[in-house]
Amino acid sequence: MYQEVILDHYKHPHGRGLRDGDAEVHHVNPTCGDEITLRVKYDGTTIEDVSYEGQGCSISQASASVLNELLVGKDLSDARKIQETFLELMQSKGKLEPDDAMEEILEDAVAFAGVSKYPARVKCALLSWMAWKDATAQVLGGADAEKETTA
Amino acid sequence: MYQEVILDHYKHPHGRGLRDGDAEVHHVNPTCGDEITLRVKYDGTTIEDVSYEGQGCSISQASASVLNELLVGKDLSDARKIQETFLELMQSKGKLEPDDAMEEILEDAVAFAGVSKYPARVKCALLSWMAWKDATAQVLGGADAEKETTA
Amino acid sequence: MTQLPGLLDTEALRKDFPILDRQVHDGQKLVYLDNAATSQKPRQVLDALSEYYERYNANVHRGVHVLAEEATALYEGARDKVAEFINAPSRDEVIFTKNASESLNLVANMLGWADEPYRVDSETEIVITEMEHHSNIVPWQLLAQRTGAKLKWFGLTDDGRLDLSNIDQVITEKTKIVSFVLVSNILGTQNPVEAIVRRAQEVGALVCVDASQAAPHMPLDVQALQADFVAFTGHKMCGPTGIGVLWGRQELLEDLPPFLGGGEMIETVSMHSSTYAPAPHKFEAGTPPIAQAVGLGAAIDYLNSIGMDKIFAHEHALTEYAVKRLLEVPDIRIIGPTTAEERGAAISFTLGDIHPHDVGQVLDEQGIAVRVGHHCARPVCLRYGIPATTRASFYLYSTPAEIDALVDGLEHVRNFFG
Amino acid sequence: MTQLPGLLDTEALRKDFPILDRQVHDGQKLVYLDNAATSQKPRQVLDALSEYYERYNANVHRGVHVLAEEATALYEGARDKVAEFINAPSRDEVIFTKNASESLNLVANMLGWADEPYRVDSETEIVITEMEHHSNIVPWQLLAQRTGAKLKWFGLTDDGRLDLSNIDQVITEKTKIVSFVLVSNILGTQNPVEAIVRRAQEVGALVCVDASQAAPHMPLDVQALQADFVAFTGHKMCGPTGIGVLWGRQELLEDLPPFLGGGEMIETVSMHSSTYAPAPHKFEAGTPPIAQAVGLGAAIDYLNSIGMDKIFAHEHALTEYAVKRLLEVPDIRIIGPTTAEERGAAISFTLGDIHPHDVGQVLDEQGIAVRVGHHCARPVCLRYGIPATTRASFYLYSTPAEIDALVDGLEHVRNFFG
Ligand SMILES: Cc1ncc(COP(=O)(O)O)c(C=O)c1O
Ligand SMILES: Cc1ncc(COP(=O)(O)O)c(C=O)c1O
Repeated sequence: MYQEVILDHYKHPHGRGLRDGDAEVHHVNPTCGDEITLRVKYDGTTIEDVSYEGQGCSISQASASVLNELLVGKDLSDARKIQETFLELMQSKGKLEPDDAMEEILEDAVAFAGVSKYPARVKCALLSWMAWKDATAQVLGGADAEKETTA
Repeated sequence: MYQEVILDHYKHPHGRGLRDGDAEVHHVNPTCGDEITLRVKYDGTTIEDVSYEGQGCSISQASASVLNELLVGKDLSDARKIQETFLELMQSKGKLEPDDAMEEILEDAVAFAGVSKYPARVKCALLSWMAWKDATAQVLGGADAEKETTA
Repeated sequence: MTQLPGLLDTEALRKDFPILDRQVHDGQKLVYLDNAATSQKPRQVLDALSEYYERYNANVHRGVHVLAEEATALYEGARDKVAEFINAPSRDEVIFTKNASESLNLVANMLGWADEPYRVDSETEIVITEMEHHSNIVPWQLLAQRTGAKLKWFGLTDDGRLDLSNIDQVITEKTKIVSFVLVSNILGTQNPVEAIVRRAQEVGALVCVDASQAAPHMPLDVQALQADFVAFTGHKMCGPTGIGVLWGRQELLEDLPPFLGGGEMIETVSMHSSTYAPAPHKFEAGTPPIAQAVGLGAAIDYLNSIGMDKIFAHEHALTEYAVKRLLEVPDIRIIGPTTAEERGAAISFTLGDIHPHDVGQVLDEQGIAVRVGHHCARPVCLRYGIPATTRASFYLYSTPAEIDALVDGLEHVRNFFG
Repeated sequence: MTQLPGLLDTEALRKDFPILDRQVHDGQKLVYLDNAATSQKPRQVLDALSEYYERYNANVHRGVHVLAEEATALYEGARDKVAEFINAPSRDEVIFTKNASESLNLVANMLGWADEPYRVDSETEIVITEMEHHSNIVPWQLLAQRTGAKLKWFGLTDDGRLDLSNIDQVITEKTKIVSFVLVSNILGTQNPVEAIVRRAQEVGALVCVDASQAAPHMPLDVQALQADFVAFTGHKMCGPTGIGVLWGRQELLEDLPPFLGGGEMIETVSMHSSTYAPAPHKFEAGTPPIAQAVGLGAAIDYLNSIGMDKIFAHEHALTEYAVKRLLEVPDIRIIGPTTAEERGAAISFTLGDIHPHDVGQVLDEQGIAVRVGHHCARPVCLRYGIPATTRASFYLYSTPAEIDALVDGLEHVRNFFG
């Protein structure tokens, strides 16, 4: 499960640190204590920044780094598409072999495919993504407004 | 376990029915619903009568009949000896082979030796004996005065 | 050999149950007719238990090592099997307990500690019936004593059915919970769920169904029942001892407070306060009966492989035959319905004034295992003015020949004490 | 191979545990160091389970047929074995539960519903410690919430021991119950029972000892402990899942009210009221975990055949070796005592800032099973300012070679994330 890509993101995280934002959320994975504080900054529906700070395992750290790399600069609708695809992959219990289309959408995030085989770790990989979804809903409301829990 | 002697006592019980007495007790075996009402009549320390009525299985019925046969007319000290010997036999879990001395004391009651192998039935066999002990304590007090329970 | 329509191929099935080959009392073939007390276990279930311990044993949840993940998958897989078996809308509605008694106590305690609108207190009423197993009486008596609520119940008709004639007086606006048995373990009666549920819904009361004697013997569909809680127990349905189930409606399980506290049921704990995991985990404190859940899952696979409708048909045919044959025995009195309609495969009776203990003992000497006593339903004995009954109860491996053996055995009992 | 004084002949013993031969991740030999979560089961226990189901299975108590009598004798025989194992003054003081968590909840609930002098209410205080397992925290939090009693606790010293310096302020005349762990499952710490019991007795408080991590590993003598209740769990001591024990002093068990209501725990039931059987049955509602009790009895026979003092010596030697070897690993921080004195064989640690999940996962890839997380003792993690720990824990079949494998594995983890 520890793909090179994941280890790289873990050791050299993208965009780590808290910067100015439109909303801030704090999510915790109660089963292992992983935590993230995450801020989003929007320019209209364009994601200007996702900044974060937290503690946790390599999977949750690398996942936040990948999220930053993938989403910053994207339009919300594209970002949602990426988030949903990532969720689908993570919930696949290792049974989904990412195809070219998926690889194109997820880029580095396909490296997490192997993690989906480990139920105890899926929540780690999803922590920052759920936080992003939640923070986005706070800024832009809409269909995402229901409270998401990462528990 | 159903010795001829036991079946005989069951079908032709001795001294069944309630007659005049110095004390009356009512004992119940809650696990199977066997019940006995028993009266004792003393002439000094001589047992003049043990009368009883109740419902229950052949073992509890026959045991009451044997009790009546053995104890009526005896002096209390002899009766106690019989009661204690019977108790010992019933608690032996089938491991006690009655010897001549015991047979002499228990007479027909040795037929219950086989019952002691069946934990569920031991209480049936002891029901009337515990009731007698209790009733006697009420009349004569003394060492027997602690409440006995057949539960 | 007696042939009845609808029977299973018991000759083949019985090979799955090692204990049925046992001989007792120096060479008597075992005739096991005590299935309402507990069922025997097929090889498939014993193998699943051994395999679990020999290959996968670990504590469940939160482990990142292989064994912990495999054990968790097996344990949670058993939950999926139970959910499907009872047609639960969601697997998260299936709570593993240690037995049906714990399941029923869990419901009573949740309601005792609940907030409104569920809370049982001195202004409210609890309804049960006179044919309940002690495990569906005592928890409610305790709850009534401890909260001041009033305990009410439905009585019984002379032929062993619920007397619902006064249903509107028994279940009232004050009723918070109606808890009753689907199939009685002493009378065999199968109760009319719909009428009771309809009235309970009218007054906004919750409904708890004790399905301990139903789940092993007939298709069980919690959605069709329309109850709020359904309890049953593993050991009566080919599963191991030490495992029971409580199914509850999701909204209720979310709203109601926990019962036992400890590991597994928490979300986060500090010395000052704790929050709880979502159901079902909220109600599963401590290391669960892991191997036993796996064993119950294997039992469900086994039952499904035969088919619950086929099992029901088999037992129905046996019950019809048994009632007919038993009524041929002089002095017999069946306590409960005397036809096979709307009844399960447990038949209680008295035999003249021969005490059930004696009946049971003499049958046992012939290798025939029945249960005698009040069958944890003493109010039924009081109701019918008897100290106890003898009960024969059947399961998927029971045969007409065993019923014949019982009837012959009873003849012997009569002669013996005659 | 490393030779340490006091070790058991693990080469022979390991043959009794089929799972220890298992290979994981395509050919990695299993190194099972998660014994504090649950122990593995010897063949002897699995055989006892199978034999029970294949030959004796029946519901216990009140049966007059052979199987029921044999099953009852086996179940009650297991109670005798437990009583002897813990040196209980009477077998009637041994209550079978489903796990240690139920045992602890049972104590909390008995005291909540008790009459004076035991009753816990808003005038009274409950004392626990900061190193308790959630199963010895949450039941008391629930009791405190529901009765208004005040929950207090002993803190911890920096080296992982109980801080008893303020014992007279923590345990006061208002204290009704002091409940604490004998050996911590996260720190490994073995607590000084005597000092706590002495103070509790001074103020007339009851004492409950959570011996879940002691019973499997050292001789346990409830009389020597001088506690009022002792709880432990079968699955950690070579027994099956689904069985726990609560030992309680006879007078208390007589005086205290029942908890779960149902079959088996009653003396006589009518619709209007019920009376209860004497202990232990008063506290065992419903069909008990029969096979699991028999399995626990077999586990006790197995442990006795080795000798609890020998098991303790073995684990002590291993712990001494493990502490020494682990402290050689750079960046390691042991959370808990860093010597083998007054401690059990569970060792928690952190490794630099590598998250325990990652430590556990990379160890698992090498076949090494440890537990990571807060080990159901989150207040300990809060106390030491860490999110989680990695925990290695040993048992009678653990070897120095497995400790070497762990240390090598940790080196690999460091390089991997370095
Ligand atoms: C110290 C301690 N107490 C209580 C428990 C709870 O035991 P169980 O999960 O079997 O109820 C455990 C084990 O998880 C433990 O280690
Ligand atoms: C109708 C009914 N309810 C509840 C129970 C209790 O089941 P358990 O003893 O497994 O808790 C039984 C079985 O004894 C039963 O027959």
